[in-house]
This record gives sequence, C-alpha cells and structure tokens, in this order.
Amino acid sequence: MIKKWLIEMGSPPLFYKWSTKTLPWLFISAILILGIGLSWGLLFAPTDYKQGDVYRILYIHVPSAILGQSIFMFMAFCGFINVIWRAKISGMMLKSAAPIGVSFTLLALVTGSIWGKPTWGTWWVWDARLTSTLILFFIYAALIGLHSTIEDKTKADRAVSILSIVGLAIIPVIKKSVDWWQTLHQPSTFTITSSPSMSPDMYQPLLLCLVGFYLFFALLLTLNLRNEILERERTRNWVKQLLGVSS
Amino acid sequence: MLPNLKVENLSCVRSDKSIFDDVSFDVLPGHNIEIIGSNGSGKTTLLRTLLGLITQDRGEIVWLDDAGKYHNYRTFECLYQGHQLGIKNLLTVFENLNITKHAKGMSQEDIYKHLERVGLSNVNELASNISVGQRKRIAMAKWLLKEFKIYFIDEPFSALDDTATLLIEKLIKELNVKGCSFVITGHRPSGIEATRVEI
Amino acid sequence: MHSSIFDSLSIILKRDLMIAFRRSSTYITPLIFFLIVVTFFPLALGPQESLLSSLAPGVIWIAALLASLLAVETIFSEDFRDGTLDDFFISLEPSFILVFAKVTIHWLITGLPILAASSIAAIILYLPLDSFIPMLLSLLLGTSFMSLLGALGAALALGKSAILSAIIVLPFSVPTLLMGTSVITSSLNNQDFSGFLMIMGAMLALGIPGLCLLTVEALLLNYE
Amino acid sequence: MNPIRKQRLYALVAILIGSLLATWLVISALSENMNLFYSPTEIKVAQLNENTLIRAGGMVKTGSIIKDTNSLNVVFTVTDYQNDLKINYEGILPDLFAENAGVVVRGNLNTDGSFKAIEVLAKHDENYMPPEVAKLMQEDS
Repeated sequence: MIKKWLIEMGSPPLFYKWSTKTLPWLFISAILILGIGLSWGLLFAPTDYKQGDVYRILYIHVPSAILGQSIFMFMAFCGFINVIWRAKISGMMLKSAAPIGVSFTLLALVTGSIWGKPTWGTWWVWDARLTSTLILFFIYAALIGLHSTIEDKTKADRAVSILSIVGLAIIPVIKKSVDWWQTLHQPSTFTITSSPSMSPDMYQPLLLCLVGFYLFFALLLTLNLRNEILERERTRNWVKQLLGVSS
Repeated sequence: MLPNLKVENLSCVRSDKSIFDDVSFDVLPGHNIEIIGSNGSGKTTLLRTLLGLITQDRGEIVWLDDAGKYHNYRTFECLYQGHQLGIKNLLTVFENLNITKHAKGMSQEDIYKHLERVGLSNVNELASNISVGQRKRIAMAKWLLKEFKIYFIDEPFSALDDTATLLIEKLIKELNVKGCSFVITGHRPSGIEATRVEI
Repeated sequence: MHSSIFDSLSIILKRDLMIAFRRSSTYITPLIFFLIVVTFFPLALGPQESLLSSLAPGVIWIAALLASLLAVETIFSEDFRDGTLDDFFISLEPSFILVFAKVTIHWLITGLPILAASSIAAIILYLPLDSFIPMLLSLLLGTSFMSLLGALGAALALGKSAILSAIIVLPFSVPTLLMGTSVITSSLNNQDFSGFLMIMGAMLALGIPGLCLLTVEALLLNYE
Repeated sequence: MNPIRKQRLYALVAILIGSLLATWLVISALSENMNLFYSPTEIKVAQLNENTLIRAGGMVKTGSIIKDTNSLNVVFTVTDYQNDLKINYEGILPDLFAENAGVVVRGNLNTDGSFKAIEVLAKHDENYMPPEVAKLMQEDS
C-alpha cells in the first residue's frame, strides 16, 4: 500500500506540475526571510561582549552547519525509501540534494575556519566538531563520486541510497568517537532541553537565518529536482509537450 | 498435469526502453520452452526475471508447490546456467563438480561417472587449461548432479561442435523423460522438442 | 533448511580457501604491503625510539586499514565474472548469509595475515610488549569490520576501477581507525581500553547483519 | 513458509540480535572511562608516560599567569577546581586566553609533574551577549 501511494505521489510529472505552482512562493519566502535574517544578524544585532563583531559569522556558520547535517539525514531518508520501495522520485531527490548538502558543509567548514583564527588563534584544530564535519564532507564526496561513476541513473541512485544508509548509521559513531578523542568546540547554541544561552536580540535573527537557510535549501532542491526530472524523462511525451517539441 | 511454472503477460522496462513485453508461457513437467530472440533482445534479462534476480514491471510469475498450490515466489530449487558457466579456473575439472552444494554426499565414483557421461576424461586438469567446449561439458555434468524440476540455461547451443550439440539434445531428452523441464534461450530454433517463444 | 545453509556456507568456504591457497598472491600481497608501509615511517621520520613508539598505534592502524582495503575489489569480481555469484541468488538460502561467507574469506586472507604481521610491525616501531595484546584485539575487531565495509564497497563498485571501492569506503572507516588507535594508546598510557573494544564490538555486531544485507542489495544492482 | 518471507525473517532476526548486542556493548562501554582528554585530576590519578602526547584542559586559575618579559615564555595553572596543573608554554597565546577562561593544551608531562604545552587553544563558551548585558550580569554576581 505504501508502495502504491509512493508511486502515485512520487510520479515525476505530478511533482513537476505541483512544483511549478509552489516555486514562486518558495522563491519569495526564501529570499525574504533569508534577506531579513542575514541583514538583521550581520548589520543590526548587538556586538558580543567578548568577541566583538567577529561573532556575527555565526549567522552563516551555524545554519550552514545544521543544514549540512540535516540534508544528509534527508538524503539517508530518501535512500531508505528508495531501497525499500524503489520509489524513483526519492532517488532523484537524493541525487539533487547531494551537491547542496556538500556546499553547505563546505561553507560551514570555511566560515568556521575564518571564525577560528581570531577566537581560537588557529585556522584549524582537530577538534571533535570540526573533524566530524570534515568527515561528513568526505562522505558526501564519496556519495557524489559513486553516483558519477555509474552510467545508468536509476542504478546510480540505488547504489548511492545504499551508501547513504551506511552513512546515517556511522555518523553518530563518528561524532561520538571524535568527541571522546578531543574537544574544543563550544557546546551547541541550539538545544532542545534548555533555553538558549544567547541574548534574545542575537538569538532571534539566528532563528530567522536558520529558517531562511531551510527555505533556501527547499528552493535549490526543487530547482535541481526539476532539472533532473526533465533530463531523465526527456523521451517521455509529457516533457516533449511541455517543452513544445513535436514527438 | 499442472505446470510447475506459469508466466503471464510479463513485461520489463529499463530506462524507458521495453526489454520484453507481454511474454506468457507455461512450463509443464517434462516439456521445454525455448526463448528465441536476436542479440540484445532481453533473453538473459527474461531468465533473470524468472528467477527473481530482477523485478518485473508488469505480469505474473507463479510457481507450483508440492501441495498443488501456486505462489508468486519460487518454491523449489532450480538450476541456472548463464553465459558465464560458473566454473572456477583454479579448481580442477573434478573439483569443479565435487565442490558444489548439489554434489554433497555423492561418492567420487558417481562424480567420475557424470564426467565420463559428458565425455570428460582429463579430470585432474585445472579448468583454466581446458577449452571452451570442454568447459561447457563441465557445466553439462552439473545438470546430472541432481534432478531439478526446471533447468534455466542461457544459450546452451552456442559455440558447440556437432558431437556436443548431439550430447545436449540427448541429455535434455533423458531428463525430460524423468519429468524435468528446460527453459533455454537461443538465436534460432534448436533441434530439441520445445514450445518456442519469440521475444 | 538449516543444514542446507551450513552446507552452502561450508562449500563456499572450502572452495574459496582452496583457490586462495593456489594463488598465494591473495594473502601475501596485503601482508607485504602492510610491512612496507610500516617500514616507511622510520625511514621518513627518523629512527628515534621515543617518537616511533608514540606514533606506533597510528602507524600500525593506518597501514592495517590500507592493507585490508587493498584486495577488497576481488571479493566479488571473480565470482561475478565466472558466474558463480549467480548461485547466491538462485539458491533458496538467504543471500546475506552467503555474502557473510565471502566476507569471512576475505578476512581470513587479508585480516589474519595482517594480524600476524602486526607483531613484527610492533617490534620495529618499539611498541612496548604490554601493548601487544590490546593491539591484536583491536586489529581483530577492526579488520573484520573493514572486511564487511569493503565488501559493500566492492559490491557497489563491481566492474569499476579497483581503487573506487576502496575510496568510497575510506570515509566510513574513521570510527574504526579512531577506536583502534585509542585502544593501543590507552594501553600505552596504562589506561583502561575495554570501552573502545566494546564500541568496536558493537559496530561489528550491527555491521555483520546490516552491511551483509546492504551488500546483497548492492550486488543485485549489477544484474539489472 | 514463503522463502521470501523466511529470508526476511532471518534478516530481521539477525538485525535484531545485532542491535541488541550492539546496544548492550555500547551501554557497558559508556560506563567505562574513555577520555583521551585529561583533566588535572585525571592526570594526577593516571600514571602517564612522560613521552606520550596528550591533551589536557580546564580553567585558567585567577592570578596564575606569569609572562616572561623578555621572551614568549608563559607559565600558568589550569584547574578543574579539585586539582591544579602547572603549564609551561612558549609561543603566542590566542586572543581569548584569559583568567577564568577554558583552555585546551596539547603536550606532554615533565618529570616534575608539570605540563609542557606545545599548543594552547582557548575555548569560548556558548554564551553570546551584548557588552551591556555582560556588564549587568557581572554586577549581579
């Protein structure tokens, strides 16, 4: 039953039509919220008592680090569905999300490095968070690399799906193991259990930035996925009609 | 007599290309099916689909169990022989037959008998040193290890000399008498008695 | 049914071990590779005893990791080429158990020789004798996990370049590397190392069924 | 039974046994002490080899920083409020290094029980606030 539902909901033409309608709204809300969040955080939020203006990089660093991990979990979820129910669209989603995830992870690494120099006194430390993020970056690279070596796209999707499931299982182990190994990074700003230890006029723009980043991801994913669908289904009639090519 | 395997309207589509479409046949005990098609027409894919290595896009494959009921999963062990014959180069001719699951509990004499039956005498030669034709004979000897209800053989008649061709036909006929069926593929109809299915 | 699973397992083990012994390169290559890599460190870093013994856990583990991934591509490639892999899926036994047999063989012909050679490596890197047992235990668990991981990589990259399967699993080998080195380092510092061994054991306990099942999925892809 | 179902059952049982075993192992592992990051107390308890490179950390004790005026040598004490560890370091200190701030040092023990650091990293906390708020909070306490 789940399979039937997945196949119906995940039919590429249906998704394409549906996304055409939602795309403008997604675009507007992503740009708006991200714009407000970033300019609020970078220009108007108060300076920190200890770090001064340097801390502002957190408005980019924190959301991109969170996104890097969220996107990986999203990919593994898609991968799981693809392996179990062979839903074609989930494979395409996985493939479209990978480059975005790797970019956010890279952005988190670069901004973290820029932040580290003035505060810690070094560009890079072999600290738990940094190391596990770096490994996450490598895992993304392995997934993307594997996809590119398999010519048949559907097969490539499934292969990457399998590997992403392994990634999901092993990432907590990596996190935990590098934690034991050594530690320097400050504890998370966001926690579920306690109220933020950040002053509200700094915290609010951060939340806005985070929501903005998620929306931005949704926007990029939709655009990527639409391209992927068109490319894979280019021989189908609905694509030909859409593009005005006579069949 | 009930067919051991029923195939109904089987279709397979890969990357928007139909590999085979609407294939139907029944495999009755002691009867053969010959799937005829040119290169790249999906004969191997069809065999693999029947055995569950690939999932079909449409259609049914049902198997008979001992109680006379049909199921959409395989209920008995079959023999499959693909293009690659499943022969290990670093084992001798004898070992290739002896170290298999189906030869369990079989005496050495039995193995030698089967090898002799397919005309192999160089039993202690490494499989890497023997000719293609002789490798096919090792594969044939494996048919004799156990009586399977259905044998799935991919292109048994390719690259064979006349004596080997005659031998296969003879073996198939013998096994047919015992109630075994063959599902084989080929470019053109062979000399065996079979229902032909063109794809 | 049960007996037939064990029959299939013992047949695969017997057959593949026989083949491995007839082609000695399969188990000698990882061994030699491991020892050569280990030898390079004193050559590159200088022969100070204190430096080498403090680096020994890392050096031994990196060499073991690379050596165990060296021959990973061969786990399924030959069986796929000669058609014996088909039997995994034609037989009515659960395929993941047959995959487990292949992993076991890979460990026997790479992990076990590495384990044997690690004592030599420990001597030439001046690792104290007290740390030998922890080192062997960590390598035992770690190389087994690497064989499992390698099998998945080999299945995913079947028919592709030999190095690809190693590259795609390397990022996933980080926990093994960290835990393995932590075991030896802890023993060097007279600290309790059983916790790290338990984590490695846990990874193995979950990896044996999990990775074997995923490897089956990956292998089936090659038939489509 | 249906062989496909049977296969799935076997797989499920294997996964279940594996996860149970793994959970048990992880839980018992977590009850062990597995830190390769030492607090001053742990250093005192553990019989560490002098040559092994370790990481140690804690808070910089108030009034313990002694900077050499002629060189980059600095001596300070790190505490975990139970035990102290004297640290020798030669090099440039990070900006956030201060009294009562968290630091991580990498290096090895000297024979006299003090620590020779080859790297000092300042830890910064997860509290971000404007200067006015920080001032207010300090007055409160």
